[in-house]
Amino acid sequence: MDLLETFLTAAVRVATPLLLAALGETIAERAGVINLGIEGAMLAGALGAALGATAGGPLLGVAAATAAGLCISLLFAVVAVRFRANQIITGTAVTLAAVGLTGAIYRDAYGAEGVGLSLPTLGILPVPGLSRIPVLGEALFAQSALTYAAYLLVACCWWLLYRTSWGLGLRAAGEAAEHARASGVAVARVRMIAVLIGGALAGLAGASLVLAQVGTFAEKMTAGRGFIAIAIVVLGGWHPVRVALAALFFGAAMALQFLFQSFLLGVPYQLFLMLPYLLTLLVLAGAWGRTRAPGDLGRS
Amino acid sequence: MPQDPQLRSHGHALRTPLLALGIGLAVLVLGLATAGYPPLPALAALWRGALGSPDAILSALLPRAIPLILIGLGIGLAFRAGAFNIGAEGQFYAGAIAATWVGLALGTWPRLVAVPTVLLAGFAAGLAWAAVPALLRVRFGVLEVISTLLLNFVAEALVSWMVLGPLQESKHTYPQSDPLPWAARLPQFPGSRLHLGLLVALCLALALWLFGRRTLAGFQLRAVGLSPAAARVMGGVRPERFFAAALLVSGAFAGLAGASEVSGTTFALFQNLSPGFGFTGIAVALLARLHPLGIVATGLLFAGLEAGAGAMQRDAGVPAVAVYVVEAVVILTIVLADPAARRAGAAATDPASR
Amino acid sequence: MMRLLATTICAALVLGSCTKDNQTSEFRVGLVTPGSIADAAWNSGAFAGLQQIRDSLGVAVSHVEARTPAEQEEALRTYAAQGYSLVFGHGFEFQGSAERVSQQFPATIFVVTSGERVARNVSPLIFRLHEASYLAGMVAGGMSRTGTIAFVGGIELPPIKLAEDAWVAGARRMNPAIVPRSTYLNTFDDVAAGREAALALLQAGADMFHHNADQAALGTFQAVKESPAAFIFGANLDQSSLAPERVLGSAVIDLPRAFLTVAREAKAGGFVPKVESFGLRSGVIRYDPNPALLATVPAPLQAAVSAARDSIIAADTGATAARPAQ
Amino acid sequence: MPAALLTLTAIRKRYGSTEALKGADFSLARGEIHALLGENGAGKSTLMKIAFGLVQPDGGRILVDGAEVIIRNPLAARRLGIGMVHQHFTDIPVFTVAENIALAAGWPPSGRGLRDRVRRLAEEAGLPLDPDALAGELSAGLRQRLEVLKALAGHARILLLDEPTSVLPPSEADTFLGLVQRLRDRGVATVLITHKLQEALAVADRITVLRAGEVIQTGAAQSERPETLATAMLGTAPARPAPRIRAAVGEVVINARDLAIPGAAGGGTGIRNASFQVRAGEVVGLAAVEGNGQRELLRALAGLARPARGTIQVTGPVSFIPEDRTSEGQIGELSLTENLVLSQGRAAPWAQHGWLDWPAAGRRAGELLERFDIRAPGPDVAAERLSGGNQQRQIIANAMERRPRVLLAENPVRGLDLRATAEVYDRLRRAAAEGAAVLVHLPDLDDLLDVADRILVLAAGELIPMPEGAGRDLIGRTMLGTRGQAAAG
Repeated sequence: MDLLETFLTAAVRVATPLLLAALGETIAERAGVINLGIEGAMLAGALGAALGATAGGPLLGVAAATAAGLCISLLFAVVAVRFRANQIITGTAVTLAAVGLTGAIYRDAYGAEGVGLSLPTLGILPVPGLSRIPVLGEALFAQSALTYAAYLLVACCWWLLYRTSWGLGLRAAGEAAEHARASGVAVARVRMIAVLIGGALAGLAGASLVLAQVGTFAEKMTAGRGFIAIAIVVLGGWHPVRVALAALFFGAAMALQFLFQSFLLGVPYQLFLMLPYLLTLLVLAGAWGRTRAPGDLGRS
Repeated sequence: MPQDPQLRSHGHALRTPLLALGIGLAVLVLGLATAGYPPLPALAALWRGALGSPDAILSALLPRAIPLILIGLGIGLAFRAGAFNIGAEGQFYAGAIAATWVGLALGTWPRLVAVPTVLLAGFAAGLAWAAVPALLRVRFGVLEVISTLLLNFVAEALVSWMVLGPLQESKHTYPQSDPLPWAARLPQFPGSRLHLGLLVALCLALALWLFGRRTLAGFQLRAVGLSPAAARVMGGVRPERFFAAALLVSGAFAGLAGASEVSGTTFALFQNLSPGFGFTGIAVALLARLHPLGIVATGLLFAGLEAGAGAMQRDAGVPAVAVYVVEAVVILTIVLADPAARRAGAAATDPASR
Repeated sequence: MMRLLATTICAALVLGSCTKDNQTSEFRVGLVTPGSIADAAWNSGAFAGLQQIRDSLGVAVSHVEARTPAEQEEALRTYAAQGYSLVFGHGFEFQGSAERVSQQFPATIFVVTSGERVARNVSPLIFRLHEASYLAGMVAGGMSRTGTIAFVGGIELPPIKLAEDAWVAGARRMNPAIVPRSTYLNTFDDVAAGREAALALLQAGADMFHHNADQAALGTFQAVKESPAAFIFGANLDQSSLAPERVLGSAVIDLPRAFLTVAREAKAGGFVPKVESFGLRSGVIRYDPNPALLATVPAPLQAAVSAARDSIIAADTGATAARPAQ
Repeated sequence: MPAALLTLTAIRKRYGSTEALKGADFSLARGEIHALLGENGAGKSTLMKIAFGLVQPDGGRILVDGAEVIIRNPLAARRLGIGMVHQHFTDIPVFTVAENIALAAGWPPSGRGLRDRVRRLAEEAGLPLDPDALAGELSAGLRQRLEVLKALAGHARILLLDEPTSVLPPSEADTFLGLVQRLRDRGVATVLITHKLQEALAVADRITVLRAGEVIQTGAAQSERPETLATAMLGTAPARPAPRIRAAVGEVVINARDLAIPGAAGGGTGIRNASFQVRAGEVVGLAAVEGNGQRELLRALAGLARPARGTIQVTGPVSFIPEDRTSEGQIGELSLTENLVLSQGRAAPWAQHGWLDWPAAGRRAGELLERFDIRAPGPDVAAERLSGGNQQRQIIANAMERRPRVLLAENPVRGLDLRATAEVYDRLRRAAAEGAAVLVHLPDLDDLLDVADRILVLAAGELIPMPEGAGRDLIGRTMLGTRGQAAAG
């Protein structure tokens, strides 16, 4: 495996949890809800994955992670959608609650001093044939099942948003809630479901972090990836396919950072840490700055 | 005399935060009981840590409140104008970096000049850091919610670079700056950790309150936040100017908080200077319904909660993570129980601000 | 609003002076950690030490987690104000704040783990973990097939940098042509970063790993476990159990033992602040090979490591050097 | 008489302290156009929103085809064959025509199939419309057409039209009413909500008059006369227009030369070329079909937009009354005093060096309540708690408080009842009499002819002055003049 392939493989691997969370957030934001609680849902998903995998293997871990993400986002949905509280503040509080709860449950389940959990993971599943494609094959098609799930979900999200009447209603709810209501869209219910889908996907993102990437759990291990996912949604212009590309871009930037450190010395690595964010800002200010946010985004 | 609508229902304004605090504590007690910790000693410890002794007040509660109040004041101002600044964390670090830089260079200056210069440096750096999202919003239409969030990550990387690079202490071993010279340090209240930053914060709160209540510009700023279109058409003001100015000043306040933290509390730059002030600051501001004097009270409330949480760990063995849950419950209860807080946010999150 | 505030503060002051802290003369020990004690490494080791003090000496103990410099100073100060006799600040970052607080509370002994300076009642506790890392480096240098070794650090702190340098020096001793690589994660929390760093280092040809990144290193272990020909050396605790097939050994700090030593001395009275420096000689620092993999290490290499350990112990005069030479 | 298609019996609805409907009865027969006539606030819209499931009644029964139904939401209404066209456009501007129709009809929005379906629907209804056009970029007439298509999309048998012509110019309104008659001939029963007597008399088979939440009368259209209908609507005989005060025309206070102003985002032609003058003491009417640049012109004169080319000279204080009362004319959350302070800015006596003297402002606001007959509990009450008419009085009071030399009014009577409308016109004339130059735009050409001394027509970005005494027909034709698209579509 040459350097380029390693880099691309790492980029896709690092991008997977970001992509899963960003897809979920895309759906929620397209329905008009900005959910900063996905950082918390992702963390809950990570812990759920750890607990589930401990109890019954990786598949149960994936299921438990999805359920945990769902639970956290249900809290958000009830407060921010049902009771129409401010979305930003609710999201912040929900993330805070998730940090506290996961910490408490983790310490309760595995002991206050922590253990180096070593969990059964989802192995690499090379797709026969496709993974042999030069340069890109390995990166795209020798990954864990959750990465393939993410590819599939990109298509699903696109189909859901642009090819179903439910998706049409969802986009209408995000663009102009009042008008959507007049056209017969049950805005609150649509938003509720969109948030729950987003939470489930964030939970899945946590699962991919734990079960496909590191095989262990640690407190606060999501380390801001939920917030990064929100940046990715913006960079991707609220469109599933472009969001996928944006997630890959962020994944590549993060992977590049490690690669640079292991090969180059003396360059402040913090510059690489800043890079994706600065680039996103530049891109937003430039050509894609014209990408419109959903008209009613953030308005409860 | 027509009343300031923010003060119209005096009793009511206090009821919700107190209710929320009560519910938050109730949840805490329930959680503690289920987790097997005796709740009463824990609550006693909470009280002791926050308000239980003059020392707790002077060295734990008040010093913790200073950055929260300063940041809360800035965020409150920005939200009033409809600018959703969630980048106070980054602006705080920008201020801290600048204050350290300037403070280290001023060792020979008289303290009376050096300290204000240090604070001013933090103020200016926070302002400059907030100028980026302001410019992006006004010139390119980039939502400030996103740009301020992104800049937080950049600031974190920047401070990490600073303490390992240009601002690292002279032996180049520890990831921190050299300690600030005495001349650049905010005077402390003898025998305690309380520093003069509190006075600065209180004066600014008072000034902001007067600004909002008694000046035309302050009133116009609120109008811009409520309805940029009406403020433009009826009031003849330029909403984007108020919007940008509020964002800048709010960044400056966060920068000032960073400077006061370095100059009054830690005396050196560290990369983990903030435990998330920028996000707690949002809660502080919203909880007070963006009212400057209310922000002083809610800043103290959150400082008390966190100081008390330390005592709960120390004296009752309650895990540190419990306090996150309490804070979350308090915030959620308030946004649920208080339609005004809900609306304050709604106006602020309106990304269109047309 | 202001009036309410003023009333509350006044009331609190009055109440506060009534409920004065019970400043008993009882010997109590406090610990302030800079991170979660659930990290299975640096902080959990300190917590284990605290519990050992409680169990062995039968004294009251208390722990607080404080993540920012401001909170850390507040925590030290509050323990002192409550009359604790001995307070551990668990990390170099406590040095400055301990010195400031100690001036106001001369009756309390402050121990700064990985600290650097002695003050009247401030005592740094230095762990020369690098002595063990050096031995680990020797094993790595002797065992590496690719001639490339890797180090994953959390944040570039002095003790961590020292360990890295010693690890490289040890490896060079066995193989002067060795190529050292390293990565700093800028976090101790992000497990995924620990794994990605390791994968990049594997690509760079490394087959021997060492770390000092606390819980973020859990990801490094995972990466090594999945790579057929790579081995890793644990840090702080005996981490053989994390990957029994792949951990050749661990550079261990026996934090409980060190904490207990200090606490026992302090409780007995007559504690003289000094640099408490623990190396291989003290037994607090050890290189613990993984018994399961001992057979894979050639006997001459094992002998060389033993000899190196003995000579380090012999060179340690027991004098309390302020800092090991860099 | 055959069973009615839609019957509403004893419908009651209360909003807070106001009773919007006090047991209203209404029935729609198969194949009829039934006009629902009433003043603003009479409860017409609420009644129809109840029939469409947008509002839940507090009491009463709804029958469709003689069977009692509960209509929980618009979806349920659509299933019963009910479609509605709202007073304001309810499309999603960034969606295409096809997507908007799919949204309303519950069709899956998939590519070609949808486009064909939409095209077929448009042809069947006789309302051709490009399925791929963005709704936000359509002209007002075409956008209204889209609204009707949306309502018809679910095989609607019952069409509820809420003041459908209020957004259309006279000729397009006539076209539209013709369309409604054609739909009747195809078996679609229609409720036409309106406050225009002539419109009801022209197309309706039956007319029901609603006043203050109660049905006053209902009967066949042929047997109704305008006078009796008006009395039924208003409760008293209609107010006579105030005698016109003719002011002495003075110096030029607005002087515009070779103006070019780009159109606002989302459609509109903007101004390509306009030169004109307005003198003190005259009321000049600005006649234009929606989106022909009147909005841009008034805003440029008010100093809110910068022309791309040309010069504007305006003398003295300028007051501007925007069309949208709630979003631009005032801030509902603020008190009357605060809205006054906002509108006066730094020139006011209570704003010395940027410091505000609230008591002084409050006293002045109190005086204005009296002078302009604003019915409010006091100057400290939030503006949003006032009725529409009183809100408009307050906005005019604030505008007049500046002692304007130039008064610009953009449809200042939107949503007002007849009495309030007459009062606004009177205020405009009085402002002119006091020496201001008044430039007013009204969508209703008849009203504009009533209130204005002379007319300027804006069409396709050109400004065309009308000779004094120009008739309705000439002006109407000029308004559409070069702009063929609106008529032909």
